[in-house]
Amino acid sequence: MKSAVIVFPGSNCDRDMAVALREVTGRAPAMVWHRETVLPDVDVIALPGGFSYGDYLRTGAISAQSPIMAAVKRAAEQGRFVLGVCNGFQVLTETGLLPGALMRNAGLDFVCRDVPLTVENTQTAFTSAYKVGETIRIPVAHHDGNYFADGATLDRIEGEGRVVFRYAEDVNGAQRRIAGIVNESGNVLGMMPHPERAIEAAQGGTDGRRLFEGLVQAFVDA
Amino acid sequence: MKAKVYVTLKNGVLDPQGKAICHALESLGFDEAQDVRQGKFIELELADGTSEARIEEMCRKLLANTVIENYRIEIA
Amino acid sequence: MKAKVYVTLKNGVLDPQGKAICHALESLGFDEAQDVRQGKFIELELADGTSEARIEEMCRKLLANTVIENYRIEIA
Amino acid sequence: MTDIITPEIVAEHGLTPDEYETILAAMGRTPNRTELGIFSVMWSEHCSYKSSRIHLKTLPTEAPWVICGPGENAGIIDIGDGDAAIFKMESHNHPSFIEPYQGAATGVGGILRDVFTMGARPVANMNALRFGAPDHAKTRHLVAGVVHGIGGYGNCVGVPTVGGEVNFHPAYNGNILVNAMTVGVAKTDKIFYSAAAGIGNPVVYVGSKTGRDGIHGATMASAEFTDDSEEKRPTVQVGDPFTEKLLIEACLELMASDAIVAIQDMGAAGLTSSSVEMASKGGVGLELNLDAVPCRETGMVPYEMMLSESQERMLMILKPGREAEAEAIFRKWELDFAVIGTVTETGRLVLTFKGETAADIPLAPLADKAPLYDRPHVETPKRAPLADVPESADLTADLMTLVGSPDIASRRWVWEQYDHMVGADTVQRPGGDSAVVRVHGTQKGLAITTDCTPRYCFADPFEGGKQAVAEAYRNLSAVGATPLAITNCLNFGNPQRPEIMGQFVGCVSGMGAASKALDFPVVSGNVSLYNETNGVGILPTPAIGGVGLLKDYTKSATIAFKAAGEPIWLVGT
Ligand SMILES: Nc1ncnc2c1ncn2[C@@H]1O[C@H](COP(=O)(O)OP(=O)(O)O)[C@@H](O)[C@H]1O
Repeated sequence: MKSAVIVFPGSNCDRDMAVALREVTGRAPAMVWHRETVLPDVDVIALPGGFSYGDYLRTGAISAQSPIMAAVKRAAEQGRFVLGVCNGFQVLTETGLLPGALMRNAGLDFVCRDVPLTVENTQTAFTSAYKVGETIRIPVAHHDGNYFADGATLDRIEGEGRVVFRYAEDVNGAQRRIAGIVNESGNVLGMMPHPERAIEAAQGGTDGRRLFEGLVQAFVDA
Repeated sequence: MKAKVYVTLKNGVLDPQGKAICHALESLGFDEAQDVRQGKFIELELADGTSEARIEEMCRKLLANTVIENYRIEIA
Repeated sequence: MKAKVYVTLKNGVLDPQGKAICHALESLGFDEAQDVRQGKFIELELADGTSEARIEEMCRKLLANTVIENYRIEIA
Repeated sequence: MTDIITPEIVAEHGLTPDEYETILAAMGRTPNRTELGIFSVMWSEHCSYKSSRIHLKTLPTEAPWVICGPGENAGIIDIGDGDAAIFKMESHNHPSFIEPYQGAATGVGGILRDVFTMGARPVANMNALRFGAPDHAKTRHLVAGVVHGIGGYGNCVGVPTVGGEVNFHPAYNGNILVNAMTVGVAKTDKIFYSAAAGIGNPVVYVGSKTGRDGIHGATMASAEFTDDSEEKRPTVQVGDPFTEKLLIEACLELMASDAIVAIQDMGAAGLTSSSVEMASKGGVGLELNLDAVPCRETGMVPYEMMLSESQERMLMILKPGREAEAEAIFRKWELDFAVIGTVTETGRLVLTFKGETAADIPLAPLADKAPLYDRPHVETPKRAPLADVPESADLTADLMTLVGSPDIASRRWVWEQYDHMVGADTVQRPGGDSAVVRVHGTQKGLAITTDCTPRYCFADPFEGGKQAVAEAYRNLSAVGATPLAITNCLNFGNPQRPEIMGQFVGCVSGMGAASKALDFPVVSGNVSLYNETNGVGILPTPAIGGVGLLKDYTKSATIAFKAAGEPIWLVGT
């Protein structure tokens, strides 16, 4: 499985994401600067966490307009896998690849800690290594992770099984405790928790590792 | 020329910041505060002759997220 | 009653947000954008008869950080 | 250059009449206002350490593993395999009291720059905070602002904030302490220093533009507060962590080449302190063309440019002909880049502006020959021993009182607001005796702690100074690390009062004694004096930041009891 990590000005989990991808897939991802207009030939594109453009104006808003995002959009339409974590999730909603928006945490404070997540759907490549209903622990670290969409959208994505991770407790005020969603075809995942921070025991847990392993498996199976 | 853009949350979108401000006002003894909504106020310094349509485009493309926000433009 | 409060950075105070927005507008091809300053726009729903002096007090105590910000009140 | 310098102007610049006489002698003429401003910041307590230097000299600073002790932007120790740890702690007390969010945020930004300017990637931040009484009217606002500011900056630049300490005491009601520490990792053969060299080499300015921010911040940090200081509020510096993040990446990218001769961040007194220090360390002169300085506002004059404390800026000397390559990197990261001068052999700092000489000062008196004071000090009288504590009537109740007290209660509400995991190398999170961050790609771990118990220092400065160092040593040992070296931030009241100076001297000699006994040298540090409001000083607070090394981070010991039924041992005396 070949992967790429997009680097925006102010991304700060890009290197962490690269380490996780290298650990699990056995090959280093291509690091792609946001000014590029073409993507290398890869299977998985990761949008990392951080504070791209300082989170100024709105989180993810300025990055969503980066030249590379047009290429990411096309790749997503062609069915390539796109994983947006934290700021990457915010960029995906701002780009329109995923519905809804991420607002300031209800408690207004930045929150960094391990949180319990329920895996709601294991029919995606990202979640195939988990069991439905399983509770996993993955760290969050964000100021704007409060997921918002209007009622109709929420009902629709719930009905289509597109809510794949849900907080097992209230973390940031997100509607219906949504922590991660996929697009209609299931090849684009946005999530606030950081799976790349939970890939080896020294980090305090390994529950994030299976997300990457699931992706690798999808290519073995294919 | 100058233009002002006001970006506000749509009705029905929860405003955690506004709520927190309202709460803080109450705890400071400002019982008159009943509800607070916080938006953005963006002042643009533009090349003379920039059309309103063009500013609209800036709003739609960048300054506001129309999933959750409304905007209003005022040309000074 | 409603009141609107506009909070803006004082002159000379660095506005990293405004800078980033201006830069983003330029890279989107909006070359007309010469400078951007971002402020806050706060809409208050208040008990009828709240005096302007009282709103001023809210601004000074909470809504604006008078070390770096100015505020302006508009009563609707 | 015909400014009239009155005694009032001299006093406004925080210079004594004697100091002004020394300036006249050094210049051989009346300085103009720009020159006076430059002297005033270089000779401020903050930059010159004029009250503290002779005492700091007594601290032990050497060990076989010390690569660079005090005197550079940060201290450097060897951690084996060609790796070095670079660290320092610094105060941002006065700005944080005036504007807690921005004050604390820019404090973090400043200490980060001290570390990455030496070639290190910052891997951990720490903070040591002291606030007034929890029920004091201002405390809540200050605590919230400072914690948000530290998080706002550290989280955005992507350096994990892995620990710190928080104390409350009425002595800090009018003068809080915000001390921030950064630890970075570099290769021992890729360390950058600040001494300018190479006559004719270009002097390059990078980072953000210069505005009228915080002019006279350094002199403010060296003056006491009165009630109207809050009203004066010079333009507060606003931090831009986004730009800092770009600056870190751009500097590290350029540092991977061999284009840089010397580099220094623009800290307090920005362009002045960086250019003067770089030139005087290198024994050369500098000529700067101020027309080339990137300015944020129109109409800025040399006085303002030289004294501005705008954040996120660096000064570099490049090898000749490498400007284009460096510029390309900074442009890619969307930062300002300007060649603003050249290295000269004159031993003078010469500034030109609009075709005229705006300042021409011999460097020696500015830096090496800055005033030094041996301020009178009296020893702190021995306190009467405390009376015996009556036997507890209800141990559970007493335990609850202790656990619930503001100084002991859990700090989870603080560290959860800091991203303490970014980098994915944090192997011991906040909550234990020391944080542990592994050295990326190796089995090694760096243990980091900050410690001080100000009430001990108040009761007995010498013993309190010793205790702070010993506690840092214990906290590092407790996670299984070998303690290697310390940095410090010495926060005290007005040094012109002999009893305060006595506290300072006592604490420094206690620290020195413990460092020596433990082979735990001081490699960097910072002094913050005049922490007083209306003549009431803070508790003497020599905050210690300790760093230790674990050969194998997987063997680090944690604080939690692991299983029921296991024996509990009490060791020590
Ligand atoms: N300002 C702070 N920022 C981050 N972590 C903090 C802060 N204050 C305290 N902590 C963390 O809380 C824990 C307990 O702190 P403290 O009570 O000072 O410990 P001790 O007294 O045992 O040295 C430590 O792990 C420390 O790093």
